[in-house]
Amino acid sequence: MKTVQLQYFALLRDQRGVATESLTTTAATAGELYERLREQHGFTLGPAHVRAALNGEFAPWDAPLRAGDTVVFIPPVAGG
Amino acid sequence: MKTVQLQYFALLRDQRGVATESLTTTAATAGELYERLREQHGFTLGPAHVRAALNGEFAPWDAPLRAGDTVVFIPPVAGG
Amino acid sequence: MFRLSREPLDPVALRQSRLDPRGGAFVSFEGRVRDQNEGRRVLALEYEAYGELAEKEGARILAEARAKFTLLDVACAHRTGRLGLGELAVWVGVTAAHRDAAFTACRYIIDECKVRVPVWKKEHYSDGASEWLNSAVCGDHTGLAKDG
Amino acid sequence: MFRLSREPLDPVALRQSRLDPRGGAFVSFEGRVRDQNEGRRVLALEYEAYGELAEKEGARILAEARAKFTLLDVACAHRTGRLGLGELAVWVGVTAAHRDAAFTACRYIIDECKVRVPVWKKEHYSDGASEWLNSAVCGDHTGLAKDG
Repeated sequence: MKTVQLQYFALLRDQRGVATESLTTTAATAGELYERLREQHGFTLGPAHVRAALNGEFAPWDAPLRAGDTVVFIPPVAGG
Repeated sequence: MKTVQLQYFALLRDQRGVATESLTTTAATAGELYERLREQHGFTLGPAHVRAALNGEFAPWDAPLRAGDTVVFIPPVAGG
Repeated sequence: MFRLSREPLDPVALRQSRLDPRGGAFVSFEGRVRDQNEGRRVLALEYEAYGELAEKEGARILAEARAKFTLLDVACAHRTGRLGLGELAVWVGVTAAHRDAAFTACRYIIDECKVRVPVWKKEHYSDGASEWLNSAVCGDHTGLAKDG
Repeated sequence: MFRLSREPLDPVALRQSRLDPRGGAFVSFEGRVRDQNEGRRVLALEYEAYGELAEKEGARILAEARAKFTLLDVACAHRTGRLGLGELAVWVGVTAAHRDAAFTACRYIIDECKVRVPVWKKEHYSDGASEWLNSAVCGDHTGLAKDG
Protein backbone atom coordinates (compact mmCIF):
# COMPACT_ATOMS: atom_id res chain seq x y z
CA MET A 1 0.00 0.00 0.00
CA LYS A 2 1.30 3.41 -0.95
CA THR A 3 -0.18 6.83 -1.32
CA VAL A 4 0.28 8.75 -4.60
CA GLN A 5 -0.90 12.15 -5.82
CA LEU A 6 -2.94 12.17 -9.03
CA GLN A 7 -3.53 15.10 -11.37
CA TYR A 8 -6.12 14.91 -14.13
CA PHE A 9 -6.30 16.92 -17.34
CA ALA A 10 -8.73 17.44 -20.20
CA LEU A 11 -11.06 14.50 -20.90
CA LEU A 12 -9.77 12.49 -17.93
CA ARG A 13 -10.47 15.40 -15.56
CA ASP A 14 -13.98 15.69 -16.95
CA GLN A 15 -14.57 11.95 -16.56
CA ARG A 16 -13.01 11.75 -13.09
CA GLY A 17 -14.79 14.89 -11.93
CA VAL A 18 -11.81 16.22 -9.97
CA ALA A 19 -8.49 17.80 -10.96
CA THR A 20 -6.39 16.21 -8.22
CA GLU A 21 -6.70 13.46 -5.69
CA SER A 22 -4.61 11.63 -3.16
CA LEU A 23 -4.98 7.88 -3.53
CA THR A 24 -3.82 4.90 -1.52
CA THR A 25 -3.32 1.90 -3.77
CA THR A 26 -1.75 -1.53 -4.07
CA ALA A 27 -1.10 -1.04 -7.82
CA ALA A 28 2.53 -1.87 -8.54
CA THR A 29 2.91 0.05 -11.80
CA ALA A 30 1.52 3.09 -13.57
CA GLY A 31 -0.25 0.83 -16.03
CA GLU A 32 -1.89 -1.22 -13.30
CA LEU A 33 -3.14 1.95 -11.63
CA TYR A 34 -4.58 3.28 -14.89
CA GLU A 35 -6.48 0.07 -15.56
CA ARG A 36 -8.02 0.14 -12.08
CA LEU A 37 -9.01 3.79 -12.34
CA ARG A 38 -10.37 3.24 -15.81
CA GLU A 39 -12.64 0.47 -14.58
CA GLN A 40 -13.67 2.44 -11.50
CA HIS A 41 -14.46 5.74 -13.25
CA GLY A 42 -15.34 4.54 -16.74
CA PHE A 43 -12.53 6.32 -18.55
CA THR A 44 -13.23 5.92 -22.25
CA LEU A 45 -9.60 6.13 -23.40
CA GLY A 46 -7.78 2.82 -23.65
CA PRO A 47 -4.12 2.66 -22.59
CA ALA A 48 -3.00 2.76 -26.22
CA HIS A 49 -4.21 6.38 -26.31
CA VAL A 50 -2.84 7.48 -22.97
CA ARG A 51 0.69 8.03 -21.65
CA ALA A 52 1.84 8.03 -18.06
CA ALA A 53 3.98 10.66 -16.37
CA LEU A 54 5.61 10.19 -12.99
CA ASN A 55 6.93 13.16 -11.06
CA GLY A 56 6.84 15.47 -14.07
CA GLU A 57 8.41 13.10 -16.62
CA PHE A 58 7.01 10.68 -19.14
CA ALA A 59 7.28 7.11 -17.87
CA PRO A 60 6.57 3.67 -19.38
CA TRP A 61 3.44 1.80 -18.31
CA ASP A 62 5.53 -0.70 -16.39
CA ALA A 63 7.26 1.99 -14.30
CA PRO A 64 6.93 1.04 -10.60
CA LEU A 65 4.83 3.29 -8.37
CA ARG A 66 6.47 4.61 -5.23
CA ALA A 67 4.96 6.27 -2.20
CA GLY A 68 4.66 10.00 -2.73
CA ASP A 69 4.80 9.85 -6.55
CA THR A 70 2.89 12.42 -8.53
CA VAL A 71 1.05 10.54 -11.27
CA VAL A 72 -0.49 12.05 -14.40
CA PHE A 73 -2.25 10.16 -17.18
CA ILE A 74 -1.95 12.03 -20.43
CA PRO A 75 -4.78 11.87 -22.99
CA PRO A 76 -3.93 12.40 -26.67
CA VAL A 77 -2.42 15.87 -26.92
CA ALA A 78 -3.79 18.47 -29.32
CA GLY A 79 -1.80 21.66 -29.11
CA GLY A 80 -1.30 24.38 -31.70
CA MET B 1 17.88 47.85 -90.29
CA LYS B 2 15.66 48.58 -87.31
CA THR B 3 15.93 50.70 -84.21
CA VAL B 4 15.39 49.13 -80.77
CA GLN B 5 15.54 50.48 -77.22
CA LEU B 6 17.95 48.74 -74.86
CA GLN B 7 17.88 48.77 -71.06
CA TYR B 8 20.80 47.44 -69.04
CA PHE B 9 20.79 46.19 -65.46
CA ALA B 10 23.35 45.11 -62.87
CA LEU B 11 26.61 43.73 -64.30
CA LEU B 12 25.62 44.44 -67.89
CA ARG B 13 24.89 48.07 -67.06
CA ASP B 14 28.29 48.36 -65.39
CA GLN B 15 30.03 46.76 -68.38
CA ARG B 16 28.09 48.76 -70.97
CA GLY B 17 28.49 52.00 -69.02
CA VAL B 18 24.98 53.24 -69.74
CA ALA B 19 21.52 52.24 -68.45
CA THR B 20 19.65 52.73 -71.73
CA GLU B 21 20.47 53.26 -75.37
CA SER B 22 18.72 53.46 -78.69
CA LEU B 23 20.40 51.19 -81.25
CA THR B 24 19.98 50.69 -84.98
CA THR B 25 20.89 47.14 -85.91
CA THR B 26 20.64 44.48 -88.61
CA ALA B 27 20.48 41.68 -85.98
CA ALA B 28 17.50 39.44 -86.75
CA THR B 29 17.03 37.91 -83.29
CA ALA B 30 17.58 38.74 -79.62
CA GLY B 31 20.40 36.19 -79.52
CA GLU B 32 22.17 37.67 -82.50
CA LEU B 33 21.98 41.13 -80.96
CA TYR B 34 23.38 39.87 -77.66
CA GLU B 35 26.35 38.21 -79.37
CA ARG B 36 27.19 41.41 -81.23
CA LEU B 37 26.92 43.59 -78.15
CA ARG B 38 28.93 41.09 -76.15
CA GLU B 39 31.77 41.24 -78.68
CA GLN B 40 31.58 45.01 -78.93
CA HIS B 41 31.48 45.78 -75.19
CA GLY B 42 33.27 42.77 -73.75
CA PHE B 43 30.32 41.45 -71.71
CA THR B 44 31.72 38.63 -69.60
CA LEU B 45 28.46 36.67 -69.32
CA GLY B 46 27.92 34.02 -71.98
CA PRO B 47 24.40 33.53 -73.36
CA ALA B 48 23.93 30.44 -71.18
CA HIS B 49 23.85 32.78 -68.16
CA VAL B 50 21.67 35.49 -69.67
CA ARG B 51 18.00 35.61 -70.67
CA ALA B 52 16.34 37.95 -73.12
CA ALA B 53 13.21 40.00 -72.52
CA LEU B 54 11.31 41.77 -75.29
CA ASN B 55 8.77 44.45 -74.45
CA GLY B 56 8.57 43.47 -70.81
CA GLU B 57 8.30 39.69 -71.26
CA PHE B 58 10.83 36.89 -71.27
CA ALA B 59 11.58 35.78 -74.83
CA PRO B 60 13.63 32.95 -76.37
CA TRP B 61 16.97 33.77 -77.94
CA ASP B 62 15.57 33.14 -81.42
CA ALA B 63 12.73 35.64 -80.96
CA PRO B 64 12.76 38.05 -83.95
CA LEU B 65 13.61 41.68 -83.30
CA ARG B 66 11.14 44.26 -84.55
CA ALA B 67 11.51 48.00 -84.95
CA GLY B 68 10.61 49.77 -81.72
CA ASP B 69 11.14 46.73 -79.46
CA THR B 70 12.37 47.30 -75.93
CA VAL B 71 15.15 44.78 -75.34
CA VAL B 72 16.57 43.76 -71.97
CA PHE B 73 19.28 41.19 -71.38
CA ILE B 74 18.90 39.66 -67.95
CA PRO B 75 21.99 38.58 -66.00
CA PRO B 76 21.62 35.79 -63.41
CA VAL B 77 19.09 37.02 -60.88
CA ALA B 78 19.88 37.12 -57.17
CA GLY B 79 16.94 38.42 -55.19
CA GLY B 80 15.99 37.78 -51.60
CA MET C 1 12.89 29.64 -25.36
CA PHE C 2 9.66 27.68 -24.93
CA ARG C 3 6.91 29.13 -22.84
CA LEU C 4 3.25 28.73 -21.99
CA SER C 5 1.19 31.86 -21.56
CA ARG C 6 -2.23 32.46 -20.07
CA GLU C 7 -2.09 35.99 -21.52
CA PRO C 8 -2.65 36.73 -25.22
CA LEU C 9 0.48 36.15 -27.33
CA ASP C 10 1.86 39.24 -29.05
CA PRO C 11 3.45 38.10 -32.34
CA VAL C 12 4.99 41.53 -32.94
CA ALA C 13 6.78 41.51 -29.60
CA LEU C 14 7.74 37.85 -29.99
CA ARG C 15 9.27 38.50 -33.38
CA GLN C 16 11.00 41.67 -32.23
CA SER C 17 12.60 39.84 -29.31
CA ARG C 18 14.14 37.21 -31.62
CA LEU C 19 15.69 39.44 -34.30
CA ASP C 20 19.31 38.59 -34.90
CA PRO C 21 21.69 41.34 -36.02
CA ARG C 22 23.59 38.77 -38.09
CA GLY C 23 20.62 38.75 -40.40
CA GLY C 24 19.82 35.84 -42.67
CA ALA C 25 16.52 33.98 -42.78
CA PHE C 26 13.69 34.25 -40.28
CA VAL C 27 10.68 31.91 -40.58
CA SER C 28 7.72 32.14 -38.28
CA PHE C 29 4.55 30.13 -37.83
CA GLU C 30 1.34 31.41 -36.30
CA GLY C 31 -1.47 29.03 -35.45
CA ARG C 32 -4.78 30.81 -34.94
CA VAL C 33 -8.20 29.63 -33.81
CA ARG C 34 -10.07 28.59 -36.92
CA ASP C 35 -13.71 29.32 -37.59
CA GLN C 36 -14.41 25.68 -38.37
CA ASN C 37 -13.08 22.19 -37.90
CA GLU C 38 -14.31 19.22 -39.91
CA GLY C 39 -17.41 21.09 -40.95
CA ARG C 40 -18.46 22.27 -37.48
CA ARG C 41 -18.54 25.96 -36.70
CA VAL C 42 -16.08 26.80 -33.93
CA LEU C 43 -16.89 29.70 -31.61
CA ALA C 44 -14.04 29.42 -29.13
CA LEU C 45 -11.29 27.14 -27.88
CA GLU C 46 -9.95 26.20 -24.52
CA TYR C 47 -6.32 25.13 -24.17
CA GLU C 48 -5.26 23.29 -21.08
CA ALA C 49 -1.63 22.34 -20.36
CA TYR C 50 0.20 20.11 -17.94
CA GLY C 51 2.54 23.03 -17.40
CA GLU C 52 5.54 21.39 -15.77
CA LEU C 53 5.90 18.65 -18.38
CA ALA C 54 4.81 20.86 -21.29
CA GLU C 55 7.64 23.28 -20.64
CA LYS C 56 10.19 20.48 -20.34
CA GLU C 57 9.01 18.77 -23.50
CA GLY C 58 8.82 22.06 -25.41
CA ALA C 59 12.39 22.92 -24.38
CA ARG C 60 13.54 19.46 -25.49
CA ILE C 61 11.97 19.96 -28.92
CA LEU C 62 13.76 23.29 -29.34
CA ALA C 63 17.06 21.69 -28.27
CA GLU C 64 16.52 18.91 -30.81
CA ALA C 65 15.93 21.47 -33.55
CA ARG C 66 19.18 23.22 -32.64
CA ALA C 67 21.04 19.90 -32.72
CA LYS C 68 19.57 18.81 -36.07
CA PHE C 69 19.82 22.08 -38.00
CA THR C 70 22.25 25.00 -38.13
CA LEU C 71 20.30 27.75 -36.41
CA LEU C 72 20.93 31.11 -34.81
CA ASP C 73 17.78 31.21 -32.68
CA VAL C 74 14.60 29.28 -31.92
CA ALA C 75 11.55 30.17 -29.88
CA CYS C 76 8.05 28.86 -29.30
CA ALA C 77 5.16 30.17 -27.26
CA HIS C 78 1.85 28.40 -26.62
CA ARG C 79 -1.29 29.96 -25.30
CA THR C 80 -3.47 28.40 -22.62
CA GLY C 81 -6.96 29.31 -21.41
CA ARG C 82 -9.98 30.34 -23.44
CA LEU C 83 -9.39 31.82 -26.91
CA GLY C 84 -11.80 33.44 -29.32
CA LEU C 85 -11.92 33.15 -33.10
CA GLY C 86 -8.72 34.30 -34.80
CA GLU C 87 -6.73 34.50 -31.57
CA LEU C 88 -3.12 33.33 -31.65
CA ALA C 89 -2.75 29.86 -30.10
CA VAL C 90 0.87 29.07 -30.93
CA TRP C 91 3.86 30.96 -32.31
CA VAL C 92 7.16 29.53 -33.55
CA GLY C 93 10.09 31.65 -34.77
CA VAL C 94 13.40 30.41 -36.18
CA THR C 95 16.42 32.40 -37.35
CA ALA C 96 19.22 30.86 -39.40
CA ALA C 97 21.89 31.98 -41.83
CA HIS C 98 20.16 29.99 -44.58
CA ARG C 99 16.50 29.64 -45.36
CA ASP C 100 16.49 25.89 -45.79
CA ALA C 101 17.42 25.36 -42.13
CA ALA C 102 14.95 28.02 -40.98
CA PHE C 103 11.99 26.47 -42.84
CA THR C 104 12.83 22.89 -41.92
CA ALA C 105 13.39 23.68 -38.24
CA CYS C 106 10.23 25.78 -37.93
CA ARG C 107 8.20 22.94 -39.39
CA TYR C 108 9.93 20.40 -37.17
CA ILE C 109 9.17 22.38 -34.05
CA ILE C 110 5.46 22.88 -34.71
CA ASP C 111 4.99 19.27 -35.86
CA GLU C 112 6.67 17.86 -32.76
CA CYS C 113 4.90 20.26 -30.41
CA LYS C 114 1.53 19.17 -31.75
CA VAL C 115 2.11 15.52 -30.98
CA ARG C 116 4.36 15.64 -27.91
CA VAL C 117 3.68 18.66 -25.71
CA PRO C 118 0.93 17.92 -23.17
CA VAL C 119 -1.53 20.58 -24.21
CA TRP C 120 -5.18 19.81 -24.87
CA LYS C 121 -7.72 21.63 -26.93
CA LYS C 122 -11.43 21.76 -26.27
CA GLU C 123 -13.50 23.19 -29.10
CA HIS C 124 -16.79 24.95 -28.43
CA TYR C 125 -19.21 24.73 -31.36
CA SER C 126 -22.07 26.93 -32.49
CA ASP C 127 -24.57 24.13 -31.69
CA GLY C 128 -23.64 24.35 -28.01
CA ALA C 129 -21.55 21.19 -28.00
CA SER C 130 -17.91 21.03 -27.01
CA GLU C 131 -15.26 18.38 -27.43
CA TRP C 132 -11.70 17.54 -26.42
CA LEU C 133 -9.85 17.08 -29.70
CA ASN C 134 -8.34 13.65 -30.46
CA SER C 135 -10.12 12.11 -27.46
CA ALA C 136 -13.17 10.60 -29.11
CA VAL C 137 -14.24 7.29 -27.55
CA CYS C 138 -13.31 5.24 -30.59
CA GLY C 139 -10.54 7.65 -31.41
CA ASP C 140 -7.24 6.56 -32.78
CA HIS C 141 -4.19 8.71 -33.43
CA THR C 142 -4.74 9.25 -37.13
CA GLY C 143 -6.23 12.66 -36.66
CA LEU C 144 -3.38 13.93 -34.52
CA ALA C 145 -1.42 16.10 -36.92
CA LYS C 146 -4.26 17.19 -39.16
CA ASP C 147 -5.34 20.53 -37.84
CA GLY C 148 -3.68 23.92 -38.15
CA MET D 1 0.02 40.77 -53.90
CA PHE D 2 3.61 41.10 -55.13
CA ARG D 3 5.34 44.43 -54.88
CA LEU D 4 8.72 46.07 -55.14
CA SER D 5 9.52 48.82 -52.69
CA ARG D 6 12.24 51.45 -52.62
CA GLU D 7 11.17 52.25 -49.05
CA PRO D 8 12.05 50.03 -46.06
CA LEU D 9 9.68 47.07 -45.69
CA ASP D 10 7.64 47.03 -42.50
CA PRO D 11 7.08 43.37 -41.53
CA VAL D 12 4.62 44.32 -38.81
CA ALA D 13 2.41 46.24 -41.23
CA LEU D 14 2.81 43.58 -43.93
CA ARG D 15 1.73 40.84 -41.53
CA GLN D 16 -1.13 42.92 -40.15
CA SER D 17 -2.48 43.58 -43.64
CA ARG D 18 -2.65 39.85 -44.41
CA LEU D 19 -4.42 38.55 -41.29
CA ASP D 20 -7.40 36.42 -42.14
CA PRO D 21 -10.34 36.28 -39.73
CA ARG D 22 -10.90 32.66 -40.70
CA GLY D 23 -7.76 31.87 -38.77
CA GLY D 24 -5.66 28.79 -39.41
CA ALA D 25 -1.96 28.76 -40.21
CA PHE D 26 0.17 31.76 -41.13
CA VAL D 27 3.78 31.22 -42.22
CA SER D 28 6.08 34.10 -43.01
CA PHE D 29 9.62 34.37 -44.31
CA GLU D 30 11.93 37.33 -43.78
CA GLY D 31 15.20 37.60 -45.67
CA ARG D 32 17.59 40.08 -44.09
CA VAL D 33 20.97 41.43 -45.14
CA ARG D 34 23.58 39.10 -43.67
CA ASP D 35 26.84 40.20 -42.12
CA GLN D 36 28.81 37.80 -44.27
CA ASN D 37 28.67 35.77 -47.44
CA GLU D 38 31.15 33.00 -48.24
CA GLY D 39 33.56 34.29 -45.64
CA ARG D 40 33.57 37.93 -46.76
CA ARG D 41 32.28 40.62 -44.42
CA VAL D 42 29.26 42.37 -45.94
CA LEU D 43 28.65 46.04 -45.06
CA ALA D 44 25.72 46.81 -47.31
CA LEU D 45 23.72 45.57 -50.27
CA GLU D 46 22.24 47.14 -53.32
CA TYR D 47 19.18 45.61 -54.95
CA GLU D 48 18.29 46.57 -58.47
CA ALA D 49 15.15 45.36 -60.24
CA TYR D 50 13.78 45.35 -63.74
CA GLY D 51 10.55 46.61 -62.25
CA GLU D 52 8.05 45.93 -65.02
CA LEU D 53 9.05 42.31 -65.50
CA ALA D 54 9.80 41.67 -61.82
CA GLU D 55 6.25 42.59 -60.86
CA LYS D 56 4.76 40.40 -63.58
CA GLU D 57 6.95 37.42 -62.70
CA GLY D 58 6.33 37.88 -58.97
CA ALA D 59 2.57 37.95 -59.54
CA ARG D 60 2.84 34.80 -61.66
CA ILE D 61 4.68 32.98 -58.86
CA LEU D 62 1.96 33.92 -56.36
CA ALA D 63 -0.72 32.75 -58.79
CA GLU D 64 1.12 29.43 -59.21
CA ALA D 65 1.24 28.99 -55.43
CA ARG D 66 -2.51 29.58 -55.22
CA ALA D 67 -3.10 27.03 -57.98
CA LYS D 68 -0.82 24.37 -56.47
CA PHE D 69 -1.85 24.67 -52.81
CA THR D 70 -5.06 25.37 -50.90
CA LEU D 71 -4.44 28.87 -49.58
CA LEU D 72 -6.41 31.74 -48.13
CA ASP D 73 -3.87 34.47 -48.89
CA VAL D 74 -0.39 35.03 -50.31
CA ALA D 75 1.82 38.10 -50.42
CA CYS D 76 5.42 38.97 -51.21
CA ALA D 77 7.33 42.23 -51.04
CA HIS D 78 10.89 42.83 -52.24
CA ARG D 79 13.05 45.77 -51.39
CA THR D 80 15.18 47.66 -53.90
CA GLY D 81 17.93 50.24 -53.41
CA ARG D 82 20.72 50.29 -50.86
CA LEU D 83 20.23 48.28 -47.63
CA GLY D 84 22.31 48.17 -44.48
CA LEU D 85 23.13 45.16 -42.31
CA GLY D 86 20.05 43.45 -40.89
CA GLU D 87 17.61 45.33 -43.10
CA LEU D 88 14.68 43.42 -44.53
CA ALA D 89 15.23 42.53 -48.20
CA VAL D 90 12.28 40.25 -48.86
CA TRP D 91 9.10 39.26 -47.05
CA VAL D 92 6.70 36.41 -47.87
CA GLY D 93 3.49 35.70 -45.98
CA VAL D 94 1.05 32.83 -46.56
CA THR D 95 -2.23 32.04 -44.81
CA ALA D 96 -3.97 28.68 -45.16
CA ALA D 97 -6.44 26.58 -43.22
CA HIS D 98 -3.71 23.94 -42.71
CA ARG D 99 -0.07 24.40 -41.88
CA ASP D 100 1.25 21.97 -44.47
CA ALA D 101 -0.03 24.15 -47.31
CA ALA D 102 1.19 27.33 -45.63
CA PHE D 103 4.74 26.04 -45.14
CA THR D 104 5.02 24.47 -48.58
CA ALA D 105 3.64 27.51 -50.39
CA CYS D 106 5.82 29.98 -48.48
CA ARG D 107 8.90 27.95 -49.38
CA TYR D 108 7.78 27.64 -53.00
CA ILE D 109 7.31 31.39 -53.33
CA ILE D 110 10.70 32.40 -51.94
CA ASP D 111 12.53 29.68 -53.88
CA GLU D 112 10.91 30.67 -57.17
CA CYS D 113 11.39 34.40 -56.55
CA LYS D 114 15.09 33.89 -55.97
CA VAL D 115 15.67 32.25 -59.33
CA ARG D 116 13.04 33.88 -61.54
CA VAL D 117 12.29 37.47 -60.52
CA PRO D 118 14.69 39.90 -62.23
CA VAL D 119 16.25 41.42 -59.15
CA TRP D 120 20.00 41.72 -58.73
CA LYS D 121 22.08 42.02 -55.62
CA LYS D 122 25.40 43.83 -55.35
CA GLU D 123 27.29 43.17 -52.13
CA HIS D 124 29.65 45.76 -50.69
CA TYR D 125 32.44 44.23 -48.61
CA SER D 126 34.54 45.55 -45.76
CA ASP D 127 37.66 45.45 -47.98
CA GLY D 128 36.13 48.07 -50.28
CA ALA D 129 35.26 45.59 -53.04
CA SER D 130 31.76 45.04 -54.36
CA GLU D 131 30.27 42.34 -56.53
CA TRP D 132 27.07 41.44 -58.39
CA LEU D 133 26.03 38.08 -56.99
CA ASN D 134 25.91 35.09 -59.35
CA SER D 135 27.59 37.10 -62.12
CA ALA D 136 31.22 36.04 -61.71
CA VAL D 137 33.07 35.77 -65.04
CA CYS D 138 33.45 32.01 -64.83
CA GLY D 139 30.20 31.75 -62.93
CA ASP D 140 27.76 28.98 -63.39
CA HIS D 141 24.32 28.69 -61.85
CA THR D 142 25.22 26.36 -59.03
CA GLY D 143 25.34 29.14 -56.48
CA LEU D 144 21.93 30.53 -57.36
CA ALA D 145 19.79 29.28 -54.55
CA LYS D 146 22.39 29.14 -51.83
CA ASP D 147 22.06 32.35 -49.92
CA GLY D 148 19.39 33.45 -47.46
